[in-house]
Amino acid sequence: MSETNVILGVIGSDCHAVGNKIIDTVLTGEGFRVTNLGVMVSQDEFIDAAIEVGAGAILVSSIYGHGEIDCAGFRGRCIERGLEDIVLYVGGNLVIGKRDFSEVETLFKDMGYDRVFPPTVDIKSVAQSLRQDIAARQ
Amino acid sequence: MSETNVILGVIGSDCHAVGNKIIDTVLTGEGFRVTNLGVMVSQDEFIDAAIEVGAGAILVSSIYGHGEIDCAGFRGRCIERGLEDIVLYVGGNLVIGKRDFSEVETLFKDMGYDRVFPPTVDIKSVAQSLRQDIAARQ
Amino acid sequence: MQLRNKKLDMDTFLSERTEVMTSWPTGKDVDFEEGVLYQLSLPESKRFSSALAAADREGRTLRQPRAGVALVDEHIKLLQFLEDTCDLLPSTIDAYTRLNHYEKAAEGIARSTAAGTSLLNGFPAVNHGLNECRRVVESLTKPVQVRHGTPDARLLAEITLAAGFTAYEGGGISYNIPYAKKVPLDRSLRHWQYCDRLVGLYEERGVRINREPFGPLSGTLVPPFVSHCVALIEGLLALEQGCKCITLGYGQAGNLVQDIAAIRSLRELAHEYFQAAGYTDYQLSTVFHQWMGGFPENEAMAFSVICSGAAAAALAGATKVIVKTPHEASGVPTKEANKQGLEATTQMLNMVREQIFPMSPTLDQEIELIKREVRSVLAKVFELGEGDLAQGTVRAVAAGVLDVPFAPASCNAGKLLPVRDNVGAVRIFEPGRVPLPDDVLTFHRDRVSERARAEKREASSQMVVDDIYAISKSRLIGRPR
Amino acid sequence: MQLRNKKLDMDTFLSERTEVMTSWPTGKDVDFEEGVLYQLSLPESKRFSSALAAADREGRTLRQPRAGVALVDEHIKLLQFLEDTCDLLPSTIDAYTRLNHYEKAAEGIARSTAAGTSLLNGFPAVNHGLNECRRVVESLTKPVQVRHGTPDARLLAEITLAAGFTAYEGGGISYNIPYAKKVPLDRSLRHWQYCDRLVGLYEERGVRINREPFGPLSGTLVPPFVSHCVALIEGLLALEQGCKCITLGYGQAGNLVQDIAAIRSLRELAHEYFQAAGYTDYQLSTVFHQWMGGFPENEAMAFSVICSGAAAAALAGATKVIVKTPHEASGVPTKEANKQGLEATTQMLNMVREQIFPMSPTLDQEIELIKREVRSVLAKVFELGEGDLAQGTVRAVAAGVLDVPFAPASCNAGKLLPVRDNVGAVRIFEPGRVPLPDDVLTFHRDRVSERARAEKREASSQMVVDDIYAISKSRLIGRPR
Repeated sequence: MSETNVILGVIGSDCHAVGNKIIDTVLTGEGFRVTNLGVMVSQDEFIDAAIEVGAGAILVSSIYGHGEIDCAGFRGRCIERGLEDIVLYVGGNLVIGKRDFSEVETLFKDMGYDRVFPPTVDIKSVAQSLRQDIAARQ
Repeated sequence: MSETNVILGVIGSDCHAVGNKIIDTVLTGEGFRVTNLGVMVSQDEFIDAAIEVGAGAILVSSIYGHGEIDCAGFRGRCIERGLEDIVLYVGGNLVIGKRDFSEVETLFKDMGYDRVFPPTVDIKSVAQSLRQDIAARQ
Repeated sequence: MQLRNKKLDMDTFLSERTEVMTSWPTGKDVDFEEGVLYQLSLPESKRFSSALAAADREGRTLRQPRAGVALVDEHIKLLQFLEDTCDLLPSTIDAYTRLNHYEKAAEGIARSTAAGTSLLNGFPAVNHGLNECRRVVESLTKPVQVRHGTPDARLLAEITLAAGFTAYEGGGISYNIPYAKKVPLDRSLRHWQYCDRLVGLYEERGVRINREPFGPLSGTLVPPFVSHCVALIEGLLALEQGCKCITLGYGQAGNLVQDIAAIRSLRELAHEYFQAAGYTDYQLSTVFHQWMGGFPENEAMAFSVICSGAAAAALAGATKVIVKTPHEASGVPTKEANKQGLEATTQMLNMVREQIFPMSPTLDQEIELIKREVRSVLAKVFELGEGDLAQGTVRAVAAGVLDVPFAPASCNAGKLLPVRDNVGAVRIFEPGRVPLPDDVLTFHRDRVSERARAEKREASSQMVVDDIYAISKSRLIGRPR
Repeated sequence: MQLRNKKLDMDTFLSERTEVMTSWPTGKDVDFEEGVLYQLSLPESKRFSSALAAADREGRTLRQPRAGVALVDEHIKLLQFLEDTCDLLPSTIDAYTRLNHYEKAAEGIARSTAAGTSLLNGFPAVNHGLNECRRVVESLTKPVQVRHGTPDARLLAEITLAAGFTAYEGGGISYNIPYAKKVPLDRSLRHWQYCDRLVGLYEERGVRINREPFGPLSGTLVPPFVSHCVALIEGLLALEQGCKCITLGYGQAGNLVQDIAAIRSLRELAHEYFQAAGYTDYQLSTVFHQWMGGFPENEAMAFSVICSGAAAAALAGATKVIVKTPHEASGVPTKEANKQGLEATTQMLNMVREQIFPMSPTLDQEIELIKREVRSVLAKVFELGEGDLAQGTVRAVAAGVLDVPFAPASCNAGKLLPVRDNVGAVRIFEPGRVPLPDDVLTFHRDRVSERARAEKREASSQMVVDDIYAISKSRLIGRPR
């Protein structure tokens, strides 16, 4: 398993493509080998890709507000399919409406995501955390 | 004492002239005999004029936020000078900062003003109240 | 059957209809003839086309929010809350319904009911069905439009039009390329022929339904000629199926002169192309979308973005403006924030509507530029289709002749790269395979070079990325700091 | 001594100074030479003139709020809170100090201390005195201006300039006619000669203090030529006393073309008149005030008014913009609301600053109109003064040649009545005794008639009143409903 292989995608029925392309560019520039599944990716598609390339992390984006539905149960599904140690990140506009970010963060951490990001996060800082978190799981 | 004689002015060191001119025009149009003292009127100037024309009401405007200072003690001063029954109105931006109007209203009613108006009040509705309040004091 | 730009014959339509109406249980409640009667029973005040005609006559710009939640009663409350502050109402459809994932929408409804708050980003009209949709229309006093992003919107159209919605957004290109990943373009075009034909059938019974191709596409630095080409094609395809009331759209780019030129050229080009194709009996209007890209998180700053769009819409003379909210950076807004967006827009429209943006050589040049770009691309589309616009469109997209920047659809070339010039107008950095006259390409290149010189850096994809995030970071142009 | 537009001689100035400095106890702390040394010790980042020069060079529009509270620590906190979101800082002086009612200001300070909140609408700088004012300057990193409305601002100037404020607003006309009731014009002009001479003395010691005549006057439908005439006169009077850094101001009227024409003509006219009077060594800049009339109570709508002003300021190319807040309708804003006004303005300036409003015959015509109006009125002012501008000004105001609409001062004729035309530009309904060319008067009359016809009513004072309240009621033009 390479520590720099990561899976990227926009989960569910979400078609927001712009941020996805930018994240891909920045992470690639930061030295990650990014498998970008693009928009409208199912949980199993993420997991299939992670198994195929031996990824150290899955980065889930959700912009359209259905994150609460689309992202639920993902950690359990990863464990079921043998990805016990994979780093799981999620970021975007994860819920419907303007809610306090700390509340949203708790909600998604409780779902088993290692880190939760608002849409305004600096991708380079995400890259840094990612490197550390993947190394820590080795 | 004529029931339609009223004194109008902007109290204190306040130079806001536009609204004053408009109130004058509207009240005159509504049949009041308006003695308009204009801007920067002291409490005693209001009272002097009210005594001189035998006014039924004094209409005090304050736009610049010093109302709490400038308007204090006016009712007492009226009583001292023999205007026990005069109708006292006050309106404008009466305090510094955006405060709940009901709070401001209570503050100025406690000072002895019969009615308190926000700057957005319709002057024709003021005229109507004024007619009733003057009549009630006769 | 091969896709052709030709009015669907009734046999084809009706056999297809049977299949559409049985694709989800709520389809069975719809009876077209009864739907016509219901539409005819609506007062004129609920008819979208009448409101648009009056606005165009009076030179006013109408206000329309986006709004939609999972549950019917909450959706009604939301629209009632907004109704006083706008002229036209929406029902924004949730993302599951847009992809015909009605089971997921059902799950979203159930979870929303349980949570006591909407967990869907829109109103799942198909799941709610005819009578619940009618309850929405009947609870309101203003015209209601279906706004969505659905490549196959046939069942949604059948249900909502029979339910009394009087306007329907979308199109085979504009609701595929920015909204889907793997839907073949010929399929979405064919499905939208069905929707347009359905609108045409209503029209034939005396019921005017407004049809609005979705103007902003990916909402990300789309050059005016790109979205104009799509809008004009979808307008022509809709007219062929018998639609008569067409609203063409454009998303704010941010440079005032370019935005005004865009709306003015769009209207003129529409008449040019519609009449050249032999259509004369149609009602044309325009819609200006406030900035569709990323917004600043700061709400005061978001108000500025909203106001800039409202001012541009009024100065451009758009028939209506689609309004953003100060919560835009955080996704779906509260109803209060939604209303605030409308209030800010109202004030700006009222302060600008009587003003006239002066004609000038600069504005003329921008209008002429857009027209030449559109004519050049559309000529190629017709050529590729050997005279058939639908075929031409499929081939033009495949060939990268029609190319929408930053769109998710795999059928889209994605070779054209836009970038702002030194005054903030959206220009072409990399034309891909879009056929534009040489002098036009030179013009774009010169404008981009001028900016690059001013910034003392090469034009590059980094400059494009900087532009994409500029407005959310309180700039129009993504200059290096 | 008769008022003349002539540099005050030192004897006159110094004997007057003794009287000024003893008019309130805090005067005794001021030592001019020590004040010069203090000013010279300030870093360039705190110098107003340097910030203005840099902005003009870079074509940027600087942001300045209004802000002032009764107590020094609170005032510092307020300005520190705003500092990051603006380029230039103010200290707005309270209304008692403006009328030299220092006892009342003292009472206000005492009551504010007791109440734990400011009961004054500004910062009573004279009462606080030299060292407390220096504490304000030293607590901040950006240049600070004194903004007030004081007919006799001599002591305030002595204290604040010695304290390190690097800009001073006001003038003998602009801080009398809109701010006072019974102050004779010759007296306020004479007192402002003192202030200007003081600034000139600082200049002679190498300390540049920015001087800004107050542009908006009554803030109520003031035609551009009226405020331009006052600004140009006050600029000339200041130059005569040795001021070198002049910022001329204008308050937003609401019609974009007129507002842009106003700022452009103001700059051009200033060079024309200053140079004709023999001044060449001066630094000129302009300030655009966001709408100074009544605001809507609704904060979202207030944001729109703020944004329209920010956009006009940037498109006009003003050197700085004075920013309103969403609390404007309620008087003095909270610090949060103040910052929101700045944030909205920042976003709009950043989205507009690189854009160019195209030159057009319409804009040219508007610029030329304002210039002809100004030249006509100022020619009469010089004629009435028999060559002396100060005397001419006093006589012109007395004669109604210079006439500020809706001003409280009894020396002002108040015969000129403005009204909006059919596109919202401020025109003349009733010229009073203002001397304008016949064809200009005809132009105004025609424009007003055009509106009257559109509204199917006669132009009347009711129309004027409707216009005064229009923006607060969400309209630019006060049309009948």
